[in-house]
Amino acid sequence: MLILLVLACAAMGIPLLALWGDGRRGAAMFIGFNTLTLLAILALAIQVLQDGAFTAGGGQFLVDDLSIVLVLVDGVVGLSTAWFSRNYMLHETVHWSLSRRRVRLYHAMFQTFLATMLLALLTNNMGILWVAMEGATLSTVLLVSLFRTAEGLEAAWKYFILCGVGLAMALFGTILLYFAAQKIMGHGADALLWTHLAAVRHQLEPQVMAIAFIFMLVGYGTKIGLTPLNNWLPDAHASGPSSVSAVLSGLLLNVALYAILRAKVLVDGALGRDFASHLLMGFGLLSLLVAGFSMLRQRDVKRLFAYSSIEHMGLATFAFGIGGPLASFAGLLHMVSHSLTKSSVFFSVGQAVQDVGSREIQRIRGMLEFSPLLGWAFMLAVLFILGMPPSGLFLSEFLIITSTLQAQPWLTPLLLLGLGVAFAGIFPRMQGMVFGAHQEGVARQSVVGIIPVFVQLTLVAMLGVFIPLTLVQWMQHAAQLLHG
Amino acid sequence: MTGILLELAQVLLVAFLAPLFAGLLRALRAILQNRRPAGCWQNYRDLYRLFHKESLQAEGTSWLFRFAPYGIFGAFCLAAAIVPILATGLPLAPAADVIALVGLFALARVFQVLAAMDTGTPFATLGAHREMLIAGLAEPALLATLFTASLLSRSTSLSVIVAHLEQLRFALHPSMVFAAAAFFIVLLAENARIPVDNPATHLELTMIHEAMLLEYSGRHLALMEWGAQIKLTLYVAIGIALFLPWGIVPTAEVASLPVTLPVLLLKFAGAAVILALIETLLAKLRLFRAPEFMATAFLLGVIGLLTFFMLGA
Amino acid sequence: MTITAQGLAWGIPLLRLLAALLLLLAFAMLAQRRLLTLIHLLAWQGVVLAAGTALVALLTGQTELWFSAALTLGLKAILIPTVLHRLLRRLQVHGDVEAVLNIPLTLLAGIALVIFAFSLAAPITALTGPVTRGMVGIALAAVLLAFLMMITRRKAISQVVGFLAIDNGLFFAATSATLGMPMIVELGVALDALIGFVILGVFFFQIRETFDSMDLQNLEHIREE
Amino acid sequence: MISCLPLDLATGALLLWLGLGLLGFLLGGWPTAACRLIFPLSSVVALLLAVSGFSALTAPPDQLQLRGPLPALPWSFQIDPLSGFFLILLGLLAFAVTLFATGYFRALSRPALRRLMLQYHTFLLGMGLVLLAANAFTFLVAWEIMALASYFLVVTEHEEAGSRHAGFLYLLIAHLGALAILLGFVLLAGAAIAQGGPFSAMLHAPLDPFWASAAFLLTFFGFSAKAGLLPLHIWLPDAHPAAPAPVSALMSGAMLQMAFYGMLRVDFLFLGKLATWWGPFVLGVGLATALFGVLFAAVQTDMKRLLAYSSIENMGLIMVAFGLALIFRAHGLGALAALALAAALYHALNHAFFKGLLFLGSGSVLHGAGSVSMDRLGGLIRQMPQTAFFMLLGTLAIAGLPPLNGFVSEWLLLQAFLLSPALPQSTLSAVLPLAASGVVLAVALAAYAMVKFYGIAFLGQARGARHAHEAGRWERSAMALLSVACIFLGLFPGVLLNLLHPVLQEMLGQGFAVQQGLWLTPVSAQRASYSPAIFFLGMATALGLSFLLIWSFFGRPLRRVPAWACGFPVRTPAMQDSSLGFAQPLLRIFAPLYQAEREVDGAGRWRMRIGEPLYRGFYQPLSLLALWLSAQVLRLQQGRITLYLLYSFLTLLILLAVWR
Repeated sequence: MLILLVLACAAMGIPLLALWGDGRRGAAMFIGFNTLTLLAILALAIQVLQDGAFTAGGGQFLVDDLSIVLVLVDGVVGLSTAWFSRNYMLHETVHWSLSRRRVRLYHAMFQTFLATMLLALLTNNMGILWVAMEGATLSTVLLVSLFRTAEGLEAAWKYFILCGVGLAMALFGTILLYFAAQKIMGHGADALLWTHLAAVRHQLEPQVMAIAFIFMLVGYGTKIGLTPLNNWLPDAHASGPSSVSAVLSGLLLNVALYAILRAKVLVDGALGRDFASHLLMGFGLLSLLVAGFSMLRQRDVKRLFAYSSIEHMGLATFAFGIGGPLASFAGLLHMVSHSLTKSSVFFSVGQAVQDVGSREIQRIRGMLEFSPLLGWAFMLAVLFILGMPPSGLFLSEFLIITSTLQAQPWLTPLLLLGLGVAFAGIFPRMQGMVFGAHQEGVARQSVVGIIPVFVQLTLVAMLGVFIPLTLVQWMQHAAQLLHG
Repeated sequence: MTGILLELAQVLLVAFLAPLFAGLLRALRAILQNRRPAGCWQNYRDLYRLFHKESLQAEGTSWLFRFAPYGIFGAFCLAAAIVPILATGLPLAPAADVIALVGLFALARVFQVLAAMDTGTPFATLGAHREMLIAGLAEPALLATLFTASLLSRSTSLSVIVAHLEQLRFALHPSMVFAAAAFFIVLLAENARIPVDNPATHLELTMIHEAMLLEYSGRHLALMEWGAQIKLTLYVAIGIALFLPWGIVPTAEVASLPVTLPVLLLKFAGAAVILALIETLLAKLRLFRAPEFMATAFLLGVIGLLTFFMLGA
Repeated sequence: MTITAQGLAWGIPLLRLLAALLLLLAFAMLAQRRLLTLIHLLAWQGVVLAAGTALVALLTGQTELWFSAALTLGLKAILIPTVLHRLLRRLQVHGDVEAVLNIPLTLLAGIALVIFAFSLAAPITALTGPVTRGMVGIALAAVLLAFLMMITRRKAISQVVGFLAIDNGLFFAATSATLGMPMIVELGVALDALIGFVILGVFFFQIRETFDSMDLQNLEHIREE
Repeated sequence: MISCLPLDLATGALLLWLGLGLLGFLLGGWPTAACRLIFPLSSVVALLLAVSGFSALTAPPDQLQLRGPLPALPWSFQIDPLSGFFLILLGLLAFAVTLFATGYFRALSRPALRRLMLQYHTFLLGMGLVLLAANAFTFLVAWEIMALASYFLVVTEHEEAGSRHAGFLYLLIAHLGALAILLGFVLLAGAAIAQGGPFSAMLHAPLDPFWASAAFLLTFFGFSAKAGLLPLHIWLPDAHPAAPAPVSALMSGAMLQMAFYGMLRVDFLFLGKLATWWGPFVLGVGLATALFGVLFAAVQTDMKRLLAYSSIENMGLIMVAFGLALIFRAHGLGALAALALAAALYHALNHAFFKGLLFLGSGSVLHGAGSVSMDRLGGLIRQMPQTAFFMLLGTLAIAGLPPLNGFVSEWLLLQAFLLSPALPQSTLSAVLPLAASGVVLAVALAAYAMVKFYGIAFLGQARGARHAHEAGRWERSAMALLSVACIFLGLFPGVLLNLLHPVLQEMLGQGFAVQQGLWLTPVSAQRASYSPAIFFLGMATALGLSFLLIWSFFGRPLRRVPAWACGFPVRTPAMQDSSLGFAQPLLRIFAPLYQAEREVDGAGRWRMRIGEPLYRGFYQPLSLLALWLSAQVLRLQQGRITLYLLYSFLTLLILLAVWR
């Protein structure tokens, strides 16, 4: 029942925001709804804590150890994004002189996006999962092009077409999945229910499942931003509002990866582990390397961190490809820490960009000087993203490298190359932005908006120093689940 | 007791015969170059005169400038107490082995160089860095030769080495031949002799050792000169100890001193002759050829080591 | 679900025929230069799709398939094409669709794709029931052809058409290959298609008012140098 | 009770440091108060740490575990003689340096001071944690904390792009090193690592030769990135001068030794069985590093930069001794290995003291004379006599001159070298003495470099900065402490060597003969003996006697006269050697190495620029390659949507074709 409550909390915001969601009131409502959602999610988590995984709505909805973790992250990031978005959008509204309609659109679409994310995580139906992903895409398209700049339009168009086509492929994969499932479960509504599929996954037709998984991989992989399907990602991140970039990196990529993981469990049952894990390792490593090298020449700060998202998603994908309870655990931890950290990065970057009035790394200087707190927030977030202790990413990378050296010793050099290059790409730019003397014409604004950064970074640090036992158990069970 | 007496005797002997040895060398050179020698005792007269002169201190020099002469002199006196010249196994000998001995010379040199730089005059600093360079290249060569000896005798304590080399009578080691050659070059270089440096010239552009003394006068200069003479004598003494050790008796056998002492003096005289010959026959090298010269010394020392390992002797 | 004997007797060949038509239309689109005809072809594909769905519904007697057939007809055969038509006129986009690749080559590639799709689907086809034999292959071929068309066209609208054609291929797979997805999924998919289409419309005007042209070159500025 | 004392003491000290750091961050608003309160306290804490180290030498090893991020991955700490020794090093050095800091940082601006307080103590904390860490995870976290904190300290003057670049280079190399270390640990401990397998589980890890060598190479690479060995030294000459003096002192004196600590633990304790080629390899790298470092130290014009290069040289020497120990150990010559290792450890401690002293001194020079560029200094011995005196001691010590401490470790090292005939491999034992003479060359050149360092900066006439003032009380007392330490270690080596015994026991299972009294006889009195105390007394008496005699006979007051300018009418400071002029012979001899090029500066004067060969030869090409690759990669992202569609299309087809 709580599942429905969560979804309801998220969904009921949509029409209200669409109607009255402009100005300060809209921002307040936005925050309010997300607070409600978060509370509902916490309640849900407590229930899961008490009596484990369970389904609802006639098996249509499912919450288990895998999804609850990501749902929690969704709730937290959603709320902090809402908080950040308040000041941010007030500033943007003035700067771009957005009409009230546009602001309403923004809030409504944002809420839709968050709702669909939750739906994707909480549904038990692979078809609905697809529907939710598509919904999330559509709702973010208009957010990316919110400012109606040529750049924004172009980015949004690419995002729309590429992800649309990608998701079409994913749909084909889903259809094939259903096609395979039919053979065993017969024609019917629950032939797409993940729990049922998982129960019979060993009997699913291998050839069909192979093709189905490839289609889903290409489809959802486009949304994860796996190379070479990632071309939409930097553009969309760069052109949209920073709040949107934050959730794109922080939530959307995670959910896409989540979809693939669900599919992986099934295909593992049908064709054994190697098939999926080789694909995931290949894509992950490729993305890691390509993204790493792409960062060496970035001039645009938001693009820079968009690539870093690709890199981290690649790393997580790689981890799941390595497989085994340890690596899968590490992958999950990586997903969680990454979405918390990366969204913080985008919050601080967004504010810095507003203060300086440019996305060019060259023009952003001396943040510590013109806004110390912002500078610290940004620096810490970036150091965390780079996997410096006590970040949770340090732990996850530690575990990933460890298990890689155990499972695939000869891939570790590539892994380290990717990490090293990424470091060399991001760090000096961060230095230039944080240190030194700032240029004149900087409009410093209050740092209330980036309070969530500190909250989230504290959480990430906690993930690196002392993970609560329940969380550990959830993630371990989830790892077991993925490991099959 | 005898040991301590012998120790004192040796130090005093070296200290007071060093000018004589240096003077002898000068005289021989003069003769070989068809000049009228000033006589072996000239150095004593010089020192006497210098000691009685007033000594000046250049403006802007610090306590280092005044301290250096005594420090250097003290260092060489200590060295004189360690090198087995009259006898092996002197009480102070174990306090410093060959390595420490080289370190001691280095210490003296550093003081001299620092004192020179303290004056801050162009030529003093010129001499200073030249000196450091030559020494820096000479030290490894010197240690290489000493290593050869100490590998032979499984010890780095000079008097043990001497005792050991004495054991095996006229069995001349091939490795020691190379070592000897290397040591000889080092001796020339370290004591500012031709072909590396010319003790007799004050031609600024080529001088090394003298350049550092330019600011010294009176008793300080006397001490410096005296120290240099002692250093020369010590080097010769070390050479003798390493390559013709026969006649250096253990402290216990002081009785045989009357016999060995003349032999020792003879050896010194011989060394003086050889040095004089070399210095007349060779020409002064251009300064930047000096490193190559030292490199040959280093090479010879290394070859000595290698031959030790190849031939096991 | 059971299919009656006479149903097998005349129904299956008919379904095959429709499948063939779909593929043919896909080829036609690939070959087509003019935008207007492109849209007509799309509409016809929608019709075929609807017919196929209806046929399956008839054969298997699932009532909800009738509904989805109607939906398809309304959405894919009538609504979307007409709206596209309108847009075309409103935005004064006319003339030819200059392809990146010249048509014969494209067709050759298309044929290769079809062969590839069939060879891919062969093992699956072997193990499908009598009704759906070969359908997966055809659907896959249709999808790939549409994809190829998107790659080889330069105008935003033609890309959208290709996108919709992919959608059609998927629908065909969903209905005739799997004899209909679960209703809820069908609904969701249809809803998404609708929203997507609306957003497309919004886009066209935005693009139009920003670049006053529907040519894709305007949308190729963001790049790494 | 007494057995568990050391670890508690050490951890307590670290916690106190953390607390003091935070307190300092809060009190930063009142600079003088903060400095006067925090730094003296934390130097006392440093003493505590040293005490814990001393007691750890004798106490049995001790463990401590805390719940880590995962229940299976605890934070675990331990203390044993090895870490004890390095704790002593850290504690004593930190004690003096922090006292110095009390006076040194008064002038800092408030926000800068706040940051510094926090980062400085975090740095100390990090180093302490590295020494106490007892499993790979804890170790790496501590390692990264140390690197990060020191990075922030390096970029304290972050306005200069130069120091930022130095910091970046430093952190990048440190990061890569950390990754390599991690890999090495994983090879050593296998899957246990993720379960927080303690170091004790890694002892004598059973590995087949190939993987053992891999682990050795990886860890060696990782640690040498921190130790600044060739070719990973590139960050060091930039980073150390960029940091404030006390930090440079800590980085050079203590942090570099953390790398040595890691090598010791891994190679002797984890990889119990050594391959025969490791020793020569390490020795070769060490020797190359030492010669390289000293050759470049000799031609520097900046005091701190010179010292940084000399740190490289000293790490090289330590590595030579370490490599020698590895060789002996690999051939089962425990006693000789003990001797070599003792030399290495002794030198590590020496280096901590005299290098710390010299860096602190150059800090006082920076404050007193306003510059550390030797071409602006000169004659400081008159304006800052006490500092000059301490620096003289430091210079003599680092130049390896008896009877100071630098000479002792050098002496031990050479003794170890001379024992090489005991080795079965004749070729190896033939090569080793050559290495020995290489070491001597390095030391002799070090004397050259350090004489230049002292002579140019403190002697002669002032070049640029005419007015200088003596360092403050705190500074001088700190330098005095370190000088005393240098003298003590120089005159009474037996004390420390006996202390080292348990460490050697732990590493090699045997130490060497206990030293009694003032005598230093590593093997036997017959073999070799050295008694710095007697040595010193002898020299002192000779000196004193000669002085007394000469003074009593010929003693007459000195007369001050202007120095003779070799016939030139005037005598200007410019007529002295410049710092490069002093090194000119070396520049000429090793010209190809230096790639020295002359350029005319604004005032139309010739200036000589020294290039870093490895930077041009290796690092620049590397970065260019990376940039080229990134350019190639970015071609993927060139804007045309149809192309992007093509990518995914092809991806799909290929996957289908290959994997169905």
